[in-house]
Amino acid sequence: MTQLDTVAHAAETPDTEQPFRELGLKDDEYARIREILGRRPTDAELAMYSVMWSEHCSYKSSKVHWKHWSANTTPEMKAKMLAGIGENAGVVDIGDGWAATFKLESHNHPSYVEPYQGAATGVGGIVRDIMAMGARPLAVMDPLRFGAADHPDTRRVLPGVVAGVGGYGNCLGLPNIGGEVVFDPSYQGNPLVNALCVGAMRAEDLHLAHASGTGNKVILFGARTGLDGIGGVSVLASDTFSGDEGGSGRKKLPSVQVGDPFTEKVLIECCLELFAEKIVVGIQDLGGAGLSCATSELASAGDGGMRVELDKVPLRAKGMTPAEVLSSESQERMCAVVRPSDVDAFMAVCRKWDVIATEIGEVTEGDRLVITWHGETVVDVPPRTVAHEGPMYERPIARPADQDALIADTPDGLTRPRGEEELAATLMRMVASPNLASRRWVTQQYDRYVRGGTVLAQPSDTGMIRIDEETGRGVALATDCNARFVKLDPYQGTQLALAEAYRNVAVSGATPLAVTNCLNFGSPEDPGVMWQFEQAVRGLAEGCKELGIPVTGGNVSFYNQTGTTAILPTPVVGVLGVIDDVRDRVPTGLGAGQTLLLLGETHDEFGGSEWANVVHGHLGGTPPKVDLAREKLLAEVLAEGARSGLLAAAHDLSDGGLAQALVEACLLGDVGASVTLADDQDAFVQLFSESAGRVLVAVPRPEEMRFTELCAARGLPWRKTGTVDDESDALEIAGVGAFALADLRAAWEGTLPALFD
Amino acid sequence: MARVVVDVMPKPEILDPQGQAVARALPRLGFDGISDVRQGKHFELEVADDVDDETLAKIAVGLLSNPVIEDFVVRRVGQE
Amino acid sequence: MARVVVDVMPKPEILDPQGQAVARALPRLGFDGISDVRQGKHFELEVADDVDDETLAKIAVGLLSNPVIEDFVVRRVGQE
Amino acid sequence: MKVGVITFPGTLDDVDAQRAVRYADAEAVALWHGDTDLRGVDAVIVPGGFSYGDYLRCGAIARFAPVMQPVVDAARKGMPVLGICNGFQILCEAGLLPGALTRNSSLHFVCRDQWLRVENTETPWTTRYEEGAEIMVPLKSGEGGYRAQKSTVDELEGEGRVVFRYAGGNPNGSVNDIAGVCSANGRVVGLMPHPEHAIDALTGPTDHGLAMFKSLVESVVAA
Ligand SMILES: Nc1ncnc2c1ncn2[C@@H]1O[C@H](COP(=O)(O)OP(=O)(O)O)[C@@H](O)[C@H]1O
Ligand SMILES: [Mg+2]
Repeated sequence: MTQLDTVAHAAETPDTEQPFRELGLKDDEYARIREILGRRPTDAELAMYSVMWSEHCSYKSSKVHWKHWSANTTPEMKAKMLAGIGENAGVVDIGDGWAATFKLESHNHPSYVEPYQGAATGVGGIVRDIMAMGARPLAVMDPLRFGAADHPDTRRVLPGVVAGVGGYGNCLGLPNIGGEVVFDPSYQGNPLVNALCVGAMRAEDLHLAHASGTGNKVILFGARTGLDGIGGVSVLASDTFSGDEGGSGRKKLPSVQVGDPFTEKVLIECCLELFAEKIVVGIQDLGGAGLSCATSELASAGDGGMRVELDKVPLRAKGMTPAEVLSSESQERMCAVVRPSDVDAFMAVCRKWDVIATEIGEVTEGDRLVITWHGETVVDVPPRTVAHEGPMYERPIARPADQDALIADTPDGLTRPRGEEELAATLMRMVASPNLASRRWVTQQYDRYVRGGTVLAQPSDTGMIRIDEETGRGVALATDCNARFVKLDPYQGTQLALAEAYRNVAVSGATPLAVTNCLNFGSPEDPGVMWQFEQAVRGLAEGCKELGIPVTGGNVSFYNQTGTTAILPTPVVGVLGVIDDVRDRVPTGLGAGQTLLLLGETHDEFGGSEWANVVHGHLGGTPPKVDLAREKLLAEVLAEGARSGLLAAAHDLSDGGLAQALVEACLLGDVGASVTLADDQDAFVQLFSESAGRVLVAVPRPEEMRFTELCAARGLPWRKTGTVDDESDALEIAGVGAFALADLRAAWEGTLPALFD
Repeated sequence: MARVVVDVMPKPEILDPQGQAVARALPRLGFDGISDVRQGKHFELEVADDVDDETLAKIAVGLLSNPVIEDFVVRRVGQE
Repeated sequence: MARVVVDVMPKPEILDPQGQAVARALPRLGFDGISDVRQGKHFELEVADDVDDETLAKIAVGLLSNPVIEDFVVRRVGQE
Repeated sequence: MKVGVITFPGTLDDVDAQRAVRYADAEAVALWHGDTDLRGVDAVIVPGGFSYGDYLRCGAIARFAPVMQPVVDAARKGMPVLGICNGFQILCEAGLLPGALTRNSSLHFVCRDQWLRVENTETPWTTRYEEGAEIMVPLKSGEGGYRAQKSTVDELEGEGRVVFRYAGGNPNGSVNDIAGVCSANGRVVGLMPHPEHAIDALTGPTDHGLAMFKSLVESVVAA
């Protein structure tokens, strides 16, 4: 074995060539590390800096745009947040002493390489983020994007991803309460696997990740550390270990991690017991960048330094180097800071749950992170320089040259269906199209019942869970993003995503409260992509200000592209709402004795619509207009309607327009309806336009007057569109046709099974 | 007809939660002396005589195993 | 130390949906001549030399397989 | 009356089973996998989940947990025991119920609202149902296909020990559409679907499952 690259050795050998470029560091970044340390970094330090300064961990291309969040967060918005951007996950006050925490994260690239494990570990990672706030994870959601539905590789990726999301989440005992499945050829070589977790805790139990109190112990607990996900860092291993069996062979290590949901389930229960006994000073999950991230973040957030004896880390593989141990992304691990007097109690809880726990270091005076390996110092760094003071780039921004042409290519000239027969045929074709068809093939692989708190889940517009069994207090969540809209106008398109998620939460009867996001984009080195990104961030931040709900956190995923072609810009927005009593929730499906009303206004808006996509393969023009004031008003009326029992059902209008909403509401309620369109507007526009700010509501017939008076008083446009007809087993649209529920169901539910069974 | 056996195992560096679950259970059940367990899949195929080794390897790599995380071994075990 | 292999297979009369799924997929992928596929589990154990065959059989029947639906075979494959 | 609900590492639906017991006005007593006695309970529920991860075979490891010995002993003496989903798998592995549960024929995990026909209303868990009644409760499992030797199946059918049968389509390939069975003395019942998730239409598809827990309370009080 060659010599261990200690700090002393590094100081003596300043001229040693280091493979920093292979590790993804630029020349000036490497130079800065040398400057910070006043010498060359050791192998272990280089491993730490290179992972922590990667785009994924350092947000080096996106951070400069965070100014939009702060500039658009008013004091009232701030007041709702118990923890915001910068913590593992945002935390909001939901009343009665309860706090909810939620976050979205991406696991896109690993899920393309190995769909099952990539998706599974994506779920596992986001759940640990929620645990790191001191909360009990309560539910997950999975916004997904795939290539063309009928592309052969989608048959590999989609079933694997879905099985992975289900395999992990089901085994963890977290209900899956919603998500998205969207197909577009731009995701062919780069599917998006985003995962959301929501948790809750008593507000006073909030735990923040920091290591304070000199003498406090650092304990690593959970799974053993193996060679998972250290693909990049193995260039260091092969240097130090060249020749021996663990050496060059390791270069070929796949960066795939395998999830062990059972270990994570036990870890959750173990953590909750530790929190309950109040024996944790600080806690941090181990995700991307493993121990490099956990130790440097804990240390830099605390009030002292930290000393870690890395050789104490329980390993799963033989002959691992310090660099490998530091960068391993083995799953299902957490790191806690514990007072010395509590260590025995801590260990006892871990033993009860059969969780491996090892004291690996302590909080020290001073401000250095010092890591030793069998007594020799291999890392000695200021932790902030690793965790927070990474490079920051002001990437060039340029509106793409072809943006104008894209906008000029409006859908106005596309041939529209005329007459009853064509309209009816279009409706049937749309209902069965991959983006509008039922998601049941996917969602029936997910447990939505576990823990007994699920009040709404797929196929409802929103997922809702009960937090407090006594009072019925609960939260509702929706995620959305129509990336075709974002492509046409990133600013407005992102606001449309926000508006849709907000509206989806509102139709359940909940009041929207806070926002998270997962910004999936192409390469930040492409000025056109950076323009999309900047517009999206600004659109989201300014939209949130207008709605009065803060962005509490999120995630950025760059370099999503196939070859040099970027994905459609996909800023997925998640909105969390609160409902005082989940018994007031509003379902999506219709029922007998209801009158149908359409709230909002319909315009001739087909830019980026699903109709233009399905029927003409067209993407151009401008997306529907956003009116956030209208969305806010809608939400207020819906919340009031739900509270006073005026709403029997509600379904928001989005992809596919009114036609799609009617079909879904009938099928979910298993009842027919008779619908009359307005005679002062084109039937096609009324059925398929995707104008924002609209909701289909069903009110009990006796309450019709009260509800419409409420709308009138608040200045919300409404129109009666029909009645539920539970005697009939068809959706009848005057002037368009009668659609038997059985035919609609066969068309709507048949598509995904035909593609993926 | 020949019988062909394909054993598929997680690659050595890949976590094997299944094998570990068994390994942890054994001492609890009073069985000592087993230091490691790995769990994989075992396939038995009835194969026509004209199917060559190359085809079998293709089947093993393309369908029976996931080359990203698993290794496999193909054996012909008998004639029928 | 010895390496011991245990193969666990569904009993012939028990339906094997996994094996059948493979068998159905093969012709679709252009592989002909495979008339039957059965899928089971393959365990590899690192065993101390003093663990006798009787103990191994107990482990196989009591833990690694379910005698209601599965058969098993134990093999010692090598010394280390 | 007290009903024990066992938690193994990896058990998930224990909170739900406890809630169902409370909804039936009985006291739920948490039993830990390492317990060696049953704390004076009158009945035991082995809830759903993935005990020990269920990586090897569902229920294979859990059946050896210390708490299972007193459960087996008590069941043989006639204590009512209910195994739901993973609990059913564990009771089969432990030999309290015949047969075994295997991979769904679709090879996918399936979560759906499932109609069941109640075929035996004499067990302590089913007295509140009418024979032939159809109930809807969630089914959520990847290995729910019931299998047994033909002679065993014949015996179960002959003795009326099929307690629940899937109605409106077989979701997992179970032989004879069997969703749940009971022991020879009728005291031990196991089923794949989840009655504890159907005790309130707010959080489940229906409240049809609550009658199972109420049946138990009635049976034990009457005894
Ligand atoms: N990947 C998924 N995981 C869980 N639920 C999903 C997933 N994809 C879609 N759903 C659910 O299916 C339903 C329909 O989805 P979608 O049409 O995208 O809803 P919406 O248009 O209201 O946002 C919703 O309840 C949604 O949460
Ligand atoms: Mg919706």
